[in-house]
Amino acid sequence: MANAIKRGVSLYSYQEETYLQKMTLEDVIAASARMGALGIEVVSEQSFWGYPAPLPDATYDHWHALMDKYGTTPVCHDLMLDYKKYKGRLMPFEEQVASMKVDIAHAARLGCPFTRALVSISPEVLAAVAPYAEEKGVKVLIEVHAPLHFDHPWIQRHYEVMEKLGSDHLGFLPDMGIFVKRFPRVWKERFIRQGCPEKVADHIEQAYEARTLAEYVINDVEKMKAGPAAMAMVTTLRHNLYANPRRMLEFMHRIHNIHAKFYEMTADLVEPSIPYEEIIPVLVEGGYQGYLCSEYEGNRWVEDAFPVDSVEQVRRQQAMFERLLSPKPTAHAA
Amino acid sequence: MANAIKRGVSLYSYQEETYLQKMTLEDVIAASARMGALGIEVVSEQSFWGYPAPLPDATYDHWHALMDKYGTTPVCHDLMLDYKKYKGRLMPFEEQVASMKVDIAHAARLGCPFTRALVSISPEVLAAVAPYAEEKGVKVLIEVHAPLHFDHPWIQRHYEVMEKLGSDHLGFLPDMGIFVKRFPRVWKERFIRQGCPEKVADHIEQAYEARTLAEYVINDVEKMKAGPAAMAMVTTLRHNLYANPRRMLEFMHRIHNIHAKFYEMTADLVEPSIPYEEIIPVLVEGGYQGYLCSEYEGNRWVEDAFPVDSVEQVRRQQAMFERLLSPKPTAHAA
Amino acid sequence: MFDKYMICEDGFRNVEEGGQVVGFAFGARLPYYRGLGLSMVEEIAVAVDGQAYPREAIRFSVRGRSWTLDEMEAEYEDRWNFGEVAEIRVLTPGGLASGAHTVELAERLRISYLPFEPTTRDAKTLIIA
Amino acid sequence: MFDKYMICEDGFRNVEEGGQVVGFAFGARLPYYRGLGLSMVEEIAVAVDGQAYPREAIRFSVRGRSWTLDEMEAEYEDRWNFGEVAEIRVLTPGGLASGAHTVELAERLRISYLPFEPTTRDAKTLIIA
Ligand SMILES: [Mn+2]
Ligand SMILES: [Mn+2]
Repeated sequence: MANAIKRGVSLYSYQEETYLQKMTLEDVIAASARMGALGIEVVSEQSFWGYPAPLPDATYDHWHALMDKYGTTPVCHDLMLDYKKYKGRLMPFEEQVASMKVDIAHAARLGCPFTRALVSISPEVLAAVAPYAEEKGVKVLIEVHAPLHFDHPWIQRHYEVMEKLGSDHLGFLPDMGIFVKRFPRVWKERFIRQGCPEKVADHIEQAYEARTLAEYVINDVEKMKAGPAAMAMVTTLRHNLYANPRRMLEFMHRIHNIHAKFYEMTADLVEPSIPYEEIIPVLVEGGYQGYLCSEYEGNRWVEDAFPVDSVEQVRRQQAMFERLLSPKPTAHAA
Repeated sequence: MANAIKRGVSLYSYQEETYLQKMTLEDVIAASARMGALGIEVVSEQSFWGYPAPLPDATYDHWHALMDKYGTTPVCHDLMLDYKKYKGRLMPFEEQVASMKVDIAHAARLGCPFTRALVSISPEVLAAVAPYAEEKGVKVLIEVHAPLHFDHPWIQRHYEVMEKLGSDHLGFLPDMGIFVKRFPRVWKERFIRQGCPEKVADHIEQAYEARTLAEYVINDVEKMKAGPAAMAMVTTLRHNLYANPRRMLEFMHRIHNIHAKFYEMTADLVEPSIPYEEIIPVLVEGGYQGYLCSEYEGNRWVEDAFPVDSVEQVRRQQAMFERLLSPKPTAHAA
Repeated sequence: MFDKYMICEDGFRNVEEGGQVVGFAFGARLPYYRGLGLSMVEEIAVAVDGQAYPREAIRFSVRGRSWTLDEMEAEYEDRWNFGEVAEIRVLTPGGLASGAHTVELAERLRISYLPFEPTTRDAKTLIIA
Repeated sequence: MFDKYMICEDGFRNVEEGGQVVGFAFGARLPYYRGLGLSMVEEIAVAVDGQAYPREAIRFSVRGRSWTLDEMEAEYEDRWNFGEVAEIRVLTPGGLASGAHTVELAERLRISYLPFEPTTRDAKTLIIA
């Protein structure tokens, strides 16, 4: 089936190398371009030192020069609204709106058509910034992230507000971490290294795959008295889920960007926990034409014991996407 | 819009009067018939002393005589599979299957086309009893109850197993408690009586209505150090939700009975927390032709301070249903 | 639910056997919307005037049969029916003095569909004649 | 994440002022995938060889500016950038003895989208020359 889905990457994927200053902004963009991940998403507080303080013009010039040099396209700036900036009180509404506007203007200067907003931002703040977002040509996208999903009451509330407002500059950015079908192997292995008995880890993994209610599994494991690592492992069941990918279909008119979350890509190009081979056909069916931005989040699960190689991990996911996005040859009997 | 939805009641609604032996089985059936709630659902362990031990023939004869006398129709037997009967180990699979078969045979003897199964029953046990259910002409319906909802991974798993098996004798029984749109007043008032400060209770009520994520509200209230009743009130947010009633539409072919859960019916015939005026049109749209069985669960919220009058509460809900189910006159401008 | 009905107002009395007061008794119900097989009653705890009695001192009876709490956990046939008043007997030589006492009752039930075992409590002031 | 990078291997030293050893210092990073405004750093707790130092003894510096933890909570402009090595100074007259020490660091951050304030810890054995 033909499709217009494009490949991109969130530079979040290279957080390990960026944090340790092993790779520069140019290095990670160059690496992405080499893999054919030509859409670039950026967590600006990670990639631009000092942001959200005003950045020098040179920073923007450098960004655009990199895009030209590597043939990449700006896709999305991930914003973080720090509404708990002041201890003991929430940031006033107008200040929240002003903070969002800084991000929208920054996204526009980067050339990003989208900015990612976190789900905890209030629908009223989003509504208040929608006119500015339209003016700047930037769509503000709420990230639908585990443990939420498209049917969660809070996401429904966001949707109702968007529909009522009627703005096409508000929308959603689903994070594919809402489709964790099998317990990630790298999580399990880390909990075992931290002291979770293997048998208990197996039990939790199987219960997750059987989609047993989290509270039952937690209760089981509490009774096993298997220690804090076992409890830490089992309580991840409260915050992770396999939602139904088909749920995205009815929101497709508001889905403009996607975080292709992954925890591990094996050498034979498989993500053992998130079934992209089931997710991508749904996106194709829904006529999705945006980017699938790789979002590697495995480093925190292996960093205690293994070297992190974010570039290789992203490369593998991109190779998987290349295969899954290719038009399938018509089947002929041999 | 014309519809074929029928009115019924679960005798669970009269649990207070039954427990205290203030009303007999005949009394509650007679009261239901008087309200026009002609479909009768029964929690057999509540209404038939000794059940699931074998009941004398006279019990079944009496039941059918009551149905004849009051013009009522048996709808559903609510089963409880006690798979934790043995301390420290689960009931063996074959014994679970045998236990379910006792319930299915009992439902058949009562003349109930349906038996309600709890969500915690494993899909494999359901699959194993499906042939017997077909033989007995009884459909086994998993109750979709808060905090679950139709998009929960565990319900999806049940659905997948049903579809794969292809049996039309397995299905769902949604409990309308998955559509709690506003925090029930009777809950709030009880928590206030137990010592929750009114301001805190107002905050929780408003946060629920805004569908704020439970964990945020819980964290807020923890910081208020408002005592155990406040914590008890706020943690109800983890287990209650307003799911989207439209989600039922795609499962309508497997929905055969409904628990019309309610916590309070006011004197002017309103359920302040569950919006039946939004739910019923969805059922009509989906072509639902089964019963709406009143399920009053307010007694536990008022019993500490007020007399319980289950019959009056059910009567009010039935009167509301009568209005909501009547064909609407075509609107004409005056 | 039904918390306030767990301890019955009637039936609070000293129990005599062979001319000796061997303990006291009162009526009790389940705080639950159905009956429950006896093997799923994990604990029945009684305290009077703040003094808790040991598990071994408790006897549970319905319809003329009686169990210790340990025996009850291995009873897979009989049930505590919905709303049924059981007799809870507490073995304590001499029983209780005449007059008013604060009776506290806690019942812990193993309910298959719950991921934990809930304990429900009631307390009442009752009088030994 | 980045827990093991919180305490930097380099930069552990005694601090002299006016010829007196007034404390010790080491480099530290945020255990977070982005930078954070200083007002959202709720706690930086240091213990050496099992001995915890009081909050008042801690000083935080980046790019030549320095704050107490209380001052930091009221600093709404400056930030601790992603991966940036700050200097944590602990005021304790005489500093630490030469040799190996076990340094423990805990950072508690107020992150707007989290319903709780996470504390992340690191511990390393470092040497005072
Ligand atoms: Mn994401
Ligand atoms: Mn129900």
